[in-house]
Amino acid sequence: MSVRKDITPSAIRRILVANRGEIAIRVMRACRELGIFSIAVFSDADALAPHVAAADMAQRIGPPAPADSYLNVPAILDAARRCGADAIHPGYGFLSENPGFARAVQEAGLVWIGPPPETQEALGNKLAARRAASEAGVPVVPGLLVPLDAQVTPDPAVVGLPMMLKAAAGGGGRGMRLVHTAAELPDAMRAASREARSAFGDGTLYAERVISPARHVEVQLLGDRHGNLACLGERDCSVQRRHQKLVEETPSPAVDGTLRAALFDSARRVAGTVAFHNAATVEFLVDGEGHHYFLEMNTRLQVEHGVTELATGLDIVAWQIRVAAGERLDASVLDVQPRGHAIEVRIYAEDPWDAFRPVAGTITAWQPAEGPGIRMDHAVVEGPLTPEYDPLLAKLMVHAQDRPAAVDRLRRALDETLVGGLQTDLGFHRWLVDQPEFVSGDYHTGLIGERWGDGPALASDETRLSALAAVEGRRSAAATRDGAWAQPEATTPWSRTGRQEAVRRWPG
Amino acid sequence: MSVRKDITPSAIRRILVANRGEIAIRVMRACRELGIFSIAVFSDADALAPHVAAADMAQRIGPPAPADSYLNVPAILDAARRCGADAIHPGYGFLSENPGFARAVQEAGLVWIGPPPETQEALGNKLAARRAASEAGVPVVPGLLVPLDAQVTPDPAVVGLPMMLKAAAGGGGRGMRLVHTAAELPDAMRAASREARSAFGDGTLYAERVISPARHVEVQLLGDRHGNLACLGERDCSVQRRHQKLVEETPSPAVDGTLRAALFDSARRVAGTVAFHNAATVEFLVDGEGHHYFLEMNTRLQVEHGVTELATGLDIVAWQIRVAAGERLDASVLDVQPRGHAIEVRIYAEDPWDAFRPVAGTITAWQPAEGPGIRMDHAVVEGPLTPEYDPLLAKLMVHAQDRPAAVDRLRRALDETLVGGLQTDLGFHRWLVDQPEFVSGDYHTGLIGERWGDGPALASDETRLSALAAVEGRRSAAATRDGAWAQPEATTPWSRTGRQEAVRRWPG
Amino acid sequence: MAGLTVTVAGAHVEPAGEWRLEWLDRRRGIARLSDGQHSLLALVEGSGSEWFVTLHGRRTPVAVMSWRERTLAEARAAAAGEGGPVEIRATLPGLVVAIKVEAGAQVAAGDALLTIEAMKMQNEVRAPRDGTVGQIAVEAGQPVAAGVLLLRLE
Amino acid sequence: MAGLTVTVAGAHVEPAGEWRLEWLDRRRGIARLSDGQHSLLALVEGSGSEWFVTLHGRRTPVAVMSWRERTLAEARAAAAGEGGPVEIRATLPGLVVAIKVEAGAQVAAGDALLTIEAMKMQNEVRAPRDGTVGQIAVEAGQPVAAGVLLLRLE
Repeated sequence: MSVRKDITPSAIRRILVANRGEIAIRVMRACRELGIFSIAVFSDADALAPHVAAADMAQRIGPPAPADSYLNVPAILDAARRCGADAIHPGYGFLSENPGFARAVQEAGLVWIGPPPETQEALGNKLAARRAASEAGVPVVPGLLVPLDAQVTPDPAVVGLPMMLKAAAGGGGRGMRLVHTAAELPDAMRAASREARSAFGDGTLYAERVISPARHVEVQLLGDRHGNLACLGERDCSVQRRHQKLVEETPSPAVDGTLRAALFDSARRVAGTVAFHNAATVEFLVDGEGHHYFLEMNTRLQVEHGVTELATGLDIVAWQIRVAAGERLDASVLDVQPRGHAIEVRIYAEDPWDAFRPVAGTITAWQPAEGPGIRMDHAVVEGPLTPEYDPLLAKLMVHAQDRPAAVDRLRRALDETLVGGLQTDLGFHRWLVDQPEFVSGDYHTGLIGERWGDGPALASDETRLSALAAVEGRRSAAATRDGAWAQPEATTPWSRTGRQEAVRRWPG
Repeated sequence: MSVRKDITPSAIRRILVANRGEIAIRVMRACRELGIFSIAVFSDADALAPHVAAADMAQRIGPPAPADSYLNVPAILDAARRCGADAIHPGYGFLSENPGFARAVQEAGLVWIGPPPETQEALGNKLAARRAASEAGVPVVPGLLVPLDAQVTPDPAVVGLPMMLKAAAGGGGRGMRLVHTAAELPDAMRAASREARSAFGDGTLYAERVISPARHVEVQLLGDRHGNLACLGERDCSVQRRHQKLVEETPSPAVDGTLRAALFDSARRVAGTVAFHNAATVEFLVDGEGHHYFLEMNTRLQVEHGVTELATGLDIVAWQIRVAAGERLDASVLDVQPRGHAIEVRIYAEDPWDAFRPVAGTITAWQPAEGPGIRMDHAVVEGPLTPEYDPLLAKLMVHAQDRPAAVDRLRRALDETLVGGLQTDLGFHRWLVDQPEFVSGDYHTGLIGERWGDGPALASDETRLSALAAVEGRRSAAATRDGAWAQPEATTPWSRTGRQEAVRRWPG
Repeated sequence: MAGLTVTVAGAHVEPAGEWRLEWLDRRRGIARLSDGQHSLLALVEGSGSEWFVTLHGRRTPVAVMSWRERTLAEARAAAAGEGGPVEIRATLPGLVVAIKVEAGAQVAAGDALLTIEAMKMQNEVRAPRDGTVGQIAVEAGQPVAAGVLLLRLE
Repeated sequence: MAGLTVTVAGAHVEPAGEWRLEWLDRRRGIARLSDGQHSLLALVEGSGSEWFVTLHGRRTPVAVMSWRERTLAEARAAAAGEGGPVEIRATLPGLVVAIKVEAGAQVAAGDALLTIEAMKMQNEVRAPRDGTVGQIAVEAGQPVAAGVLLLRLE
C-alpha cells in the first residue's frame, strides 16, 4: 500500500488545503479541531474569499483561471514549501483525483491525504474499473467492456437502446450522452468524445445500457493503512440534473436490509480490487426490481459526505487526516450504526426555470437557516460571484429522527434561507419537498426530467403576492434617500414605527 | 391527569409562544416543522426583536417591564384570543412555572403545553417536593424538611455546617445563601428571605447541608398523557456561578453505568409522586463517593435541553407539543440510546473578570460559529441590548463522537465566535476548555470559585498582541472618512490591496 | 404614491389585497407576507420601477410603474419592435465552441446564433428577435470575458 | 502615523513585533493575528485614541495615543487626582435596594455606597476614589433607569 507505515498523528502538523469555497473551510475546521495548522491557497479572484479567512495562513498561487491557480501543481507545491506544510488535503474536484499531483506531493516529501496514485490511476479509468469490478463478481451495468472509437461503434443489438455513452476518464456527468436511436450514435459519439477531451484530456468512450427507472445509490467507505475497511452506510443521490447530483439522503428510501447487505458486499469487493486507504465512495444504479449495478468508485471526499456524518456522528474529514497519518480505524468507526435520517440539498447559483443554467451576478443578501438539526456548509459572502469556479454556493443539510421529520425540517430550513441578487435552485428544492414522490421517497433519476421539466409556471396567487411585495418595496424605498435598497435603513425608530403600524393593522 | 384525553395532534393548529429570545425562536421552529402556525408576543422593547421575525404573526402585549408584558397574563390571553391561538407554549422562565397562568390558559379553552397546574403547585414548593421525594424512597440532601422562620432557625448541630439556605418557592439560584458559621445565620436568613420575597413573592426558606465537593447532575424526562415516561439521559451542569448553570454536558463524565441506573430510578420515583406529562428535569447532587441526593424537579423545558437533543437525535420541543396534543410516546423515544458527547456553553452579556456581572451596551459585531457538529441557538442582532431581560445572548452547543472530540470542537467553535461591543463570558469559556479539570472531566460545582476566582490577569503576550491590533486598527481607521469603525469600509479594491500586501509580507 | 401599476412578464397584475406585508429587515429587503392563516418570507430588491421579489426561492422581476414611466416604457418597446440594432454580449466568461450563423443571414427570434461553454456546460446563445446577422465579433475556440460583444443583430 | 504610544491599564506596552495582522473584515474590525506557527482572530473596535481589542473572548481597552493626545490625557488625569466632584450614575436599570452611606460621610476608594438590584442580581456601587459624600439623589426601594444620577462625591 503505502511507504509511510511509520506515520503517527503527530507526523501531520501543517496541512495545506489545495481547494477553495465551502470544502476548503470544512477541511480547515477539521484541522483546527485536531490541533493542526491550516494553510489556504487562493487565486487573485479569491483574495478576500471566506476560505482565506478560515485558515491560519494564506498563500496566493496565481491568476483567477483554475489552470493558473487551483490546478497549478508547481504553484501549489511551492506554496506548501514556503509555508512549511507537511501534508496536503485536496478536497473534492480540482486536483483531488489527479495521480500526477498525488505523486508530486509524495515526491516532495509531503503526506498526501488520499489514496495511493496507483489506486487513483486504476479507478480514474472508469472502463478499467468497470472491468475489474466485473471480474470481482460485482454486477455491472450491461454494455461493453471495451473502449469505443470512430471504428468500433457500440452495436445497439448488443448494448441495447437507449444507451449511455460515457467518458472512460470521466466523472461529474461530463462526456456523457444519452442515445435513443442508432442514427444519433455518430453525432453523440463525436460530441461526447470532444467534451471528454476538453474536460479530461482523453476522449475515450464506453457504452452502457440505460437502466430506467433507476436510483443512484452509493456506499461510503473509509479505509486505513492497516487493512481495516469501514462501511458508513449508503446515500441516495437520485435527484439529478445533467447527470449531476442536486439532493442526497441517507438512508436510501429504496434500500431494505437485504439490498443494503448486497450493496455493502459489492462495495467491499470493489474496494478489494485496489490498494486503498482514505474515504471512498462506490456508486451503483438500482433498478425497479432492486437489482444493483456498479457504476464507479471515487477515492476522495464526496460533496455529500456531510449527510453520512450527520447519520453516523463521525467526522469523516478528521478520520481522513488520521488514517493518512497512519492511525487505525477503531470500533467507533468499524461498528458504527447510522441513526435517524439526513438530507442534503445543494444550493447552486443556477436558474431551475432556465434548464438549471448557471447565473452570474452579485449576492445582495444571505440569510442561512439555523437551529436544531441544521448544518449549512457554505462560503457565501454578500458581493459578486466568481464565475471562474463551480457555482455551488452552499450545502444545506438536515438531520431528524426519521424521514418524515427530516423532510419537514428541510422545508422549514428552505423557508428560512434567503439569497438575494440572483436566482438559485432554492426554488426547485422548495418545490421538491412538496412533491408526493419525494415525500413518499418513491422517486428515481428521471424525477427532474419527468416532473419538473422547464419548471412550473408562476401561479396567479404568487404573482399577486410578488406584486404586493414590489409595491410595498417601492413605497418604502421612496422614503429612503435615493429610493433604492442600496442604502442602510434611514433610522431605527422610523422602521420601528413601520413595524408597529404593520402589526396594529392586523385584523382581529 | 388531564381532562383533554380527546386531543389529537390536529387539535393544535395555532400556538402562541409566551416568551422571547432564543427559546421563543426555538419553539417557533418546532411549530413550523409540525405545520403549526406560530404567534409571537412582544413588548415595546422587542418590536424589532428576532423572535418577532421568526413567527408567522406577532402581537404587542405591553411596555418593556416584564410585569407589564411577558408576565402580563391578561395581555397574553387577550393576544391569544385576538390571534385565534388554540395552544400556548411558555418556553422557560417568565410564566413557564406559574400554575395560575396554566390554569387561566386552560380556563380560556386553550391547550396548555406543560404539566397540570396542580403538578406545578406541588413541585413549585421545593420544600414540599423534597418531602415527597424522601417519602418515595429517594435520597435527599441532609437537612430540614420543615420551613424556617424568624423563630425557627436551623440548628447547625442538626443540619451541619456549612449549610445552604434555600427559598421554598425558589429556583434559578435566587433566594439562596451559603452559611459557614452560626453567627452568619440571622443576616443570611434575612437576606435570602428578602431576595426570595422579591423574586417569588414568598420568603419561606428551608435549610440543607452543603455537599462539597459535589456535581450537579440532572435527568431529562418526557411523559405523555397515557402514563408513558421516557428517560432521555442525564446532563452534568456542575460549571456554575451564583448557583446558576454556565456549561452543561451529556453524558456526565462523573456518571458510570451503576450510578446512571440509580439516577434514572430516583428520577422515575420522583416523577411518580405527581401527575405529570410534558418535558421535565429531576436535579440531583452527586458527592465524591458517587452518592446522589434529590434537589428539585422542574416540569418545563430547560435552557439546556439542546444537548440532550443532540445526543438522542430527538426533538424534545416537538414531542412536548405532540404529547400536549394527546399523542403517545413511541419506541423511538421510550427506547432511545444517547450517542456521542454534547456540550453547551451559555453566552451571556456579563463580565467574568467582574464577578460575572451583567454588562449593558450595544452589540457591534456578531459572528457565530458554524460547520459540522455545531448548533447555535441565539437571538442576537447587532444593536443595543435590552437590559430589561435576561442577559443570555446565545447557547453554543457542540456534538462529537466522544468527549475529547467534543471539547476540541468546542474550542474551535469558541475561536470562531465573535461578539463585539461588550464583554461576554466567552473569555471564561475559552479559558475553561484549556483547564486540566475540564479536559479530564474531573471538576465539580466549586470550579469557578476555586480555579477562576476573579479571573486570570492579562498575560504580557496577550497585552502585546492587543497593542499590535489596536495600533493597526488606528492606522487602518485613519484611512476611512471619520477615523472610526462606524463607517463601511472605503472600497473593496482598497481592502483587497490591503489583504494582498499583508499576505505578501509573509516570511518565506 | 397613488396610481402605481404593476406588470409581471408583461401582464398587468393586481396586488394581493387580502394579504399584509411587514418589514423584518428594511435594509436587506426582508419582509413577512401573511393573511393571518399562512405566512412566508419575501425578499424584495430593486429601485425605481424595476423590482425583484423572491418567494419560496423563486425570484420574479416585477415592474412597478407610475403613469409617466409606463408611457415611456411603451414608447421604448415600440421602438425596439421596429428593430433597431441589437448587440449580443456574453453573460458569462467562457469559450466560444461554435458559431451557428454567418454575417448577413436572416434569423428568427429564438434561432441559435452561437454556442458558448461556461461553468462546465454548453449554452446556446439565441436571437432575441427576428433580424439580420450583422458583424460577428468572435470566432470558434476563442475565450470571452463576461460582457464581450459576440454579434450584432440588425 | 509614527510616534504612537500604546497603554493598557495605564501601563506602556510594546506591540508584539514578531506577529502579523491581516484584516479579514475591515468594516467589522475582524483580523487574523499570526506568527506563522499560531493564529487567532482579533476583533478591533474604537476610534481616535480609544480602542478595544477582543482576543480569545477577552475584551481589553487599549489607548493608542499620539504625543499630543498623551499630554492632554496626563493633564486630565492630574486634574481628576486633585479630586473634582464625581457624579455616580446607574449603569443598568434596576432597583435601589439599600443606601450604605449618608451625606457628608468620608469614604475611601472601594467603599460600598449603595446596592442596586439589576438583571436578577445585587450589585454594590463603590466609590471610585476617596472623598466626601455629597447629594444622595435616590432612596431605597426606588427603581432607576440607566444613567440616572445616584450620588455625588465631592
